[in-house]
Amino acid sequence: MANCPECGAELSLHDDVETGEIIDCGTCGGELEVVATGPVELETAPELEEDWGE
Amino acid sequence: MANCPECGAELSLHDDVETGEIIDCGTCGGELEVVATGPVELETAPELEEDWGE
Amino acid sequence: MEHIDAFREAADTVVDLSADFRLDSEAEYDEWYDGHSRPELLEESVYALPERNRDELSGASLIAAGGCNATATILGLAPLFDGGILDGSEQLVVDVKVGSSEGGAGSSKASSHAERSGVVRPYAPTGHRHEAEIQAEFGCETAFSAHAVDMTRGAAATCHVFPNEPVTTGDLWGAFRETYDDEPFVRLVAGGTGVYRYPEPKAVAGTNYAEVGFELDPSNERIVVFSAIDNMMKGSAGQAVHAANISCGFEETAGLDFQGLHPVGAP
Amino acid sequence: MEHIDAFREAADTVVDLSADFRLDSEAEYDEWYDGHSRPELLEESVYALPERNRDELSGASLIAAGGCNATATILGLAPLFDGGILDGSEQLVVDVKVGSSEGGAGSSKASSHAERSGVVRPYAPTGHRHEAEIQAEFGCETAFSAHAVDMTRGAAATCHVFPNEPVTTGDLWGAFRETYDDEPFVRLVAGGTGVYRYPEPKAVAGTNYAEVGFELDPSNERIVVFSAIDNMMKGSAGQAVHAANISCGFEETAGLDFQGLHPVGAP
Amino acid sequence: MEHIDAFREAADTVVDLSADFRLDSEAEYDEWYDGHSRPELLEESVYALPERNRDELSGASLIAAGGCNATATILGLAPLFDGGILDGSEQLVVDVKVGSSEGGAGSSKASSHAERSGVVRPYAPTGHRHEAEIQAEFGCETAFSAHAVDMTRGAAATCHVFPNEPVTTGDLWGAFRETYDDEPFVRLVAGGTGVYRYPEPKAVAGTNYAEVGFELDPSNERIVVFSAIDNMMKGSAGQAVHAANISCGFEETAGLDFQGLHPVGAP
Amino acid sequence: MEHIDAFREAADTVVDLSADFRLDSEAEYDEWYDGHSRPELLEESVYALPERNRDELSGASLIAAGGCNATATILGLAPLFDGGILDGSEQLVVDVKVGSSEGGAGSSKASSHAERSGVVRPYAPTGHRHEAEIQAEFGCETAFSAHAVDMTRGAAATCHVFPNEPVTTGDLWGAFRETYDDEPFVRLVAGGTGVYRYPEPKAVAGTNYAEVGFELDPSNERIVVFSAIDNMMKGSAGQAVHAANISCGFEETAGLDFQGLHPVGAP
Ligand SMILES: NC(=O)c1ccc[n+]([C@@H]2O[C@H](COP(=O)([O-])OP(=O)(O)OC[C@H]3O[C@@H](n4cnc5c(N)ncnc54)[C@H](OP(=O)(O)O)[C@@H]3O)[C@@H](O)[C@H]2O)c1
Ligand SMILES: NC(=O)c1ccc[n+]([C@@H]2O[C@H](COP(=O)([O-])OP(=O)(O)OC[C@H]3O[C@@H](n4cnc5c(N)ncnc54)[C@H](OP(=O)(O)O)[C@@H]3O)[C@@H](O)[C@H]2O)c1
Ligand SMILES: NC(=O)c1ccc[n+]([C@@H]2O[C@H](COP(=O)([O-])OP(=O)(O)OC[C@H]3O[C@@H](n4cnc5c(N)ncnc54)[C@H](OP(=O)(O)O)[C@@H]3O)[C@@H](O)[C@H]2O)c1
Ligand SMILES: NC(=O)c1ccc[n+]([C@@H]2O[C@H](COP(=O)([O-])OP(=O)(O)OC[C@H]3O[C@@H](n4cnc5c(N)ncnc54)[C@H](OP(=O)(O)O)[C@@H]3O)[C@@H](O)[C@H]2O)c1
Ligand SMILES: [Zn+2]
Ligand SMILES: [Zn+2]
Repeated sequence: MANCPECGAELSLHDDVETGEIIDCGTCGGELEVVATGPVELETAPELEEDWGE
Repeated sequence: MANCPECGAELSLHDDVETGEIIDCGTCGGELEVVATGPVELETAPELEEDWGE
Repeated sequence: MEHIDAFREAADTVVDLSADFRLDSEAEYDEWYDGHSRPELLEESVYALPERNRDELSGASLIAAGGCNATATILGLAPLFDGGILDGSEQLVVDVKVGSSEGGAGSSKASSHAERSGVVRPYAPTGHRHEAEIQAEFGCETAFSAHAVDMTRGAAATCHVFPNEPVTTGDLWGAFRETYDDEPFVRLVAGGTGVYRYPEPKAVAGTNYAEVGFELDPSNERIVVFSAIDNMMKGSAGQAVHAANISCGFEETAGLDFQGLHPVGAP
Repeated sequence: MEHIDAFREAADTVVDLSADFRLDSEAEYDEWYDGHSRPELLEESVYALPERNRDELSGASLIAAGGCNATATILGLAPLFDGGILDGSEQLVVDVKVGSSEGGAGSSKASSHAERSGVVRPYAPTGHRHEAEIQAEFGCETAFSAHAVDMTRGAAATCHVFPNEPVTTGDLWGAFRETYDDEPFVRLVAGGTGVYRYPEPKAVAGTNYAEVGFELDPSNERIVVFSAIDNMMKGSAGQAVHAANISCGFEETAGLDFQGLHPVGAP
Repeated sequence: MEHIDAFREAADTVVDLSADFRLDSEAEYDEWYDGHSRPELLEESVYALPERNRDELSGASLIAAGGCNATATILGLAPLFDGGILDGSEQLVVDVKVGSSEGGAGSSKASSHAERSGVVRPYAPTGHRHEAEIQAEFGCETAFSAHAVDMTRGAAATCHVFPNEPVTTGDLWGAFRETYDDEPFVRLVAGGTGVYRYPEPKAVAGTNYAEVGFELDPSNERIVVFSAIDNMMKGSAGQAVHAANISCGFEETAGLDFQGLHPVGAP
Repeated sequence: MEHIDAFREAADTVVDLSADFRLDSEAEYDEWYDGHSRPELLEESVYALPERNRDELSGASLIAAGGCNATATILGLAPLFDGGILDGSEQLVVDVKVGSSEGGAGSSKASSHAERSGVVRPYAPTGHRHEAEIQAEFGCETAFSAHAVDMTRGAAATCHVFPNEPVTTGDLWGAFRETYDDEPFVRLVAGGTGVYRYPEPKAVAGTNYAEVGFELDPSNERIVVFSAIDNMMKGSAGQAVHAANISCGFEETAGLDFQGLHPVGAP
């Protein structure tokens, strides 16, 4: 159990979640990186920049 | 000097053309492979298959 | 307006898709339309955005289905008012993009294919009548402009709003979830990493869904709210069916279960 | 037809974009149109596909610019007749795809954006009047069908033809080059490896160019000929200017040097 | 091909949407594809155009759903073969127009929006592999060309055919009705006076319907047959569900009742 | 950035179409981009919106052509700042609609035809880098959002602005005329009764023109400003040629005289 740092939704994680793993939030669709386990801490994963309109 | 095997157009080739080289015909746009030099012989290069509508 | 008695004679529940019974008072019809010939019915009629007036719709016999652009806009902004993020004193800018079916089946030179295709054409820069419905809902001023784009069905509203107090993305998610978590026809779409990150009309074409979403601009405390509907469904016929389902006590989603197509081009 | 004397009074050289003077005899107008009121002018008028009638056009005072679909078709097939690959006894199938501007600026329910966009719509499966021009040019029967597609400008003709004798790709290149090598407004596009391998209307949108190309089907001795024009240019106004340039002794390409845009969507 | 045993292990009924099991013999795979690694399965597998092979499909455990362009073409021509109007000795020209989803979800420069939009682009002038399926169905030669047009979903086939004996429009209506009167997913659309007079892909977008229709050209004894499907439905997934419904003894139309949208643009 | 010395070695006048030399200071590159490796050149380089910096461009040897969306926005708003109607303290909302060629020739799943066609897709709701250029020009905050629409070439900016003092339509016409009356590439389009009443990208497709126009909303003292350019011309290559013409002392319009097409669909 952890909350999405982006939208606050509750995420149910599988048991053997590992640091560095990337998880999608089912609510906001954000990509989250597991930065710590026990307890699990999540951070928003860096986004690839799209570069339209230069 | 050689003729395109596809469309018959005259091609002016550079001097040090080599076997295996791929040349575009300026007229028909075909990709040609140099299969012999002295005299130069050209063959139509095999095309990549596009696979639409399966 | 002139046939309304005959229609009500013929049926217990009448859903009017026109603007005839959407506003509350004769004064508003004088301001935005050419007056009203049956003002006594305005109190009785219930405005149908089911998400806003579900209780009043139950058992209603005269229902005014909301305008397409008003529906898109109201659904996008509602969580901000519900959640106290906006109070009506703020400047709201609404920039709507619409398809050609909003104009109905009639033909004109401007709506011919050769003239109408490929456009990004301002068609109601100011004074669009649907503003009246938005203002009635929220009691606020709006700065509303519409653009015709190359699409047949669909309306997409982008609202640029500036709350008086700073907010967080979490506040916004909270507000949007609070308002829509139990709604059968509203989908939250905000961010993520796929091709579809925000509401788009083609994602709801043919359906009664509204997609709503938002983005927060940290630099200037602006919220951008996106909402997308199919003007022929959530913006008119689907909304009418939804309202009638509620009025008559049917399952709300009866007849409205189509989920849309993917991929799809200009729907 | 009824204004033609006034027009010729007013100008030494008249180029008529309509079908009024394209065919050679009153009998053809009886068959394909509703007769002709000035048949004595049919002999005098010169049909303008400059690529076919350049000599006659020089000094001509009454010029009938060719029809758009006929122009596309004739330019595609001409090298096969010129080169003796076809003699008029073969079955010719012509399948044309056209944009909405072929219908002119008028508006109708079928030409409204909502109905006309996204179509692949057969609109003249049989009996299209431009067949008369093609048959007059080559003295052959044609099986001609037209489809409306989602594009504003442009006509693309695909001709499926079956020569009596087998041919090689080299024969075809020879014939097409022989006919078009010196033509300022015809580009051969046949094969290659890029995105644009065959003629396409969007490649010539806004220009007076025709693109023509072909493919040979080894299994059944069919030649597929492709041609693409902009119906507003090579199919009408541009053709008229080209013809007038020749008639008046101007540079053929005067006023017609636009090369088109890339990239471009539905032009 | 290489996973087929695993798939059949996992399920009693396997419907393969690829071309792997559509043809009857290894020789055909050598001719049209790059050979076949499991030729012994070709006899067992049933080709699924349910309208053609309904009986064989009942209880079939390995089903090869027909190719999209082949499906459109076969459904259009079938009544002419069934009704004895064609016998396979005639020249058949098939000119197909297709949307971008036929190419699947992959991306390439040619399929990018800027290059692919607005096209009328010949992409398989000769040698399209779906010809093999058409020839297998009718035992005839076909002259087949495909064009990419600006649409996402849909395939429209125009067949130009020349029967050995003259026919009447009544003969044609008789043949088409005989073949399709009881078919749940085939609609005859031929003539009339509205906007939709012949089959069009946008009329069937999102549905499992095929529209078929025809026009008779009196002057040259040509029949033009039109057919339109959604390549994502009747051309693949819908066809697969239909076939599975038959194989498993379900209601044929189960899960396939969507009727499409109107108006709609480029679907 | 890394090749700039070689380019300047090779030519007296270098016009860079990228964002590398558009901003004035390293600090801005740190904020909006990933820093800058040659900050000493930022002072020397001249930002090319010729309408804004004509004098500096004369003789300039390093020119940074303005970004497409910034160009559209700046051209729309400039008369309001020039005319003292805005002073930079106001809230400016900029809602831009763009075509697929803004993304360049690369291909991705999101830019494939099936996904990209028919969209009204928010793609840069906040934080678009062109904001930096707008803010640098006017010294103001902007609330900027961009939407992808179904078009290949073109950018249309709608600016919703709220002046501190009420204005009249006459004031606006005065300001716009004052700024643009002598400009060869800016057309004022504001109101009227035809099909084209406000700026539209399809009206300028292929040209170096910018169309600008406005509407005044009496009820809430909002000005809506519209501007439209072709991102491939006025938004990049055309702007570069225009700037080079000025730098080198050529006729400003040399090579830039194409007037566009009518009718035209999604250009
Ligand atoms: N289009 C939208 O996005 C939208 C959204 C919300 C609400 N609405 C409202 O929905 C209503 C219909 O809009 P629409 O876009 O569907 O218009 P439409 O395409 O013009 O259709 C109007 C229909 O009403 C019929 N009709 C008109 N006058 C009639 C009469 N006196 N008696 C019987 N039938 C009559 C017409 O029949 P004929 O074909 O025989 O003329 C036509 O079928 C309007 O009130 C509109 O304001 C539309
Ligand atoms: N479109 C094509 O692809 C194409 C190709 C080849 C040839 N053509 C031929 O070119 C001609 C024009 O076609 P179009 O597609 O441009 O048609 P269109 O868009 O309908 O334009 C016709 C023009 O003629 C004007 N007009 C009509 N009657 C008139 C009259 N009595 N006096 C003065 N002006 C009159 C109309 O003026 P208003 O706008 O004031 O009504 C309109 O500007 C037709 O003969 C057509 O057959 C067209
Ligand atoms: N498009 C048509 O009109 C049409 C018509 C008739 C038949 N078909 C046939 O239907 C099939 C699918 O075509 P499509 O157009 O849908 O293609 P597509 O858009 O390219 O989709 C192919 C799908 O297969 C998945 N996939 C590929 N290799 C896989 C593997 N080794 N293991 C698991 N999944 C794998 C892909 O997953 P990822 O997204 O993760 O790569 C993708 O979702 C093809 O056999 C095609 O020939 C297509
Ligand atoms: N698109 C717009 O609306 C727009 C507007 C304003 C400014 N710009 C700017 O204009 C520039 C070009 O944009 P675009 O949209 O035309 O992009 P594009 O379609 O991706 O084209 C880039 C071109 O640069 C070539 N190229 C890339 N790396 C190269 C290298 N190392 N050496 C030589 N050639 C190289 C590519 O060649 P290949 O094809 O061989 O890869 C391609 O032809 C960019 O700086 C962009 O920011 C674009
Ligand atoms: Zn989340
Ligand atoms: Zn060649």
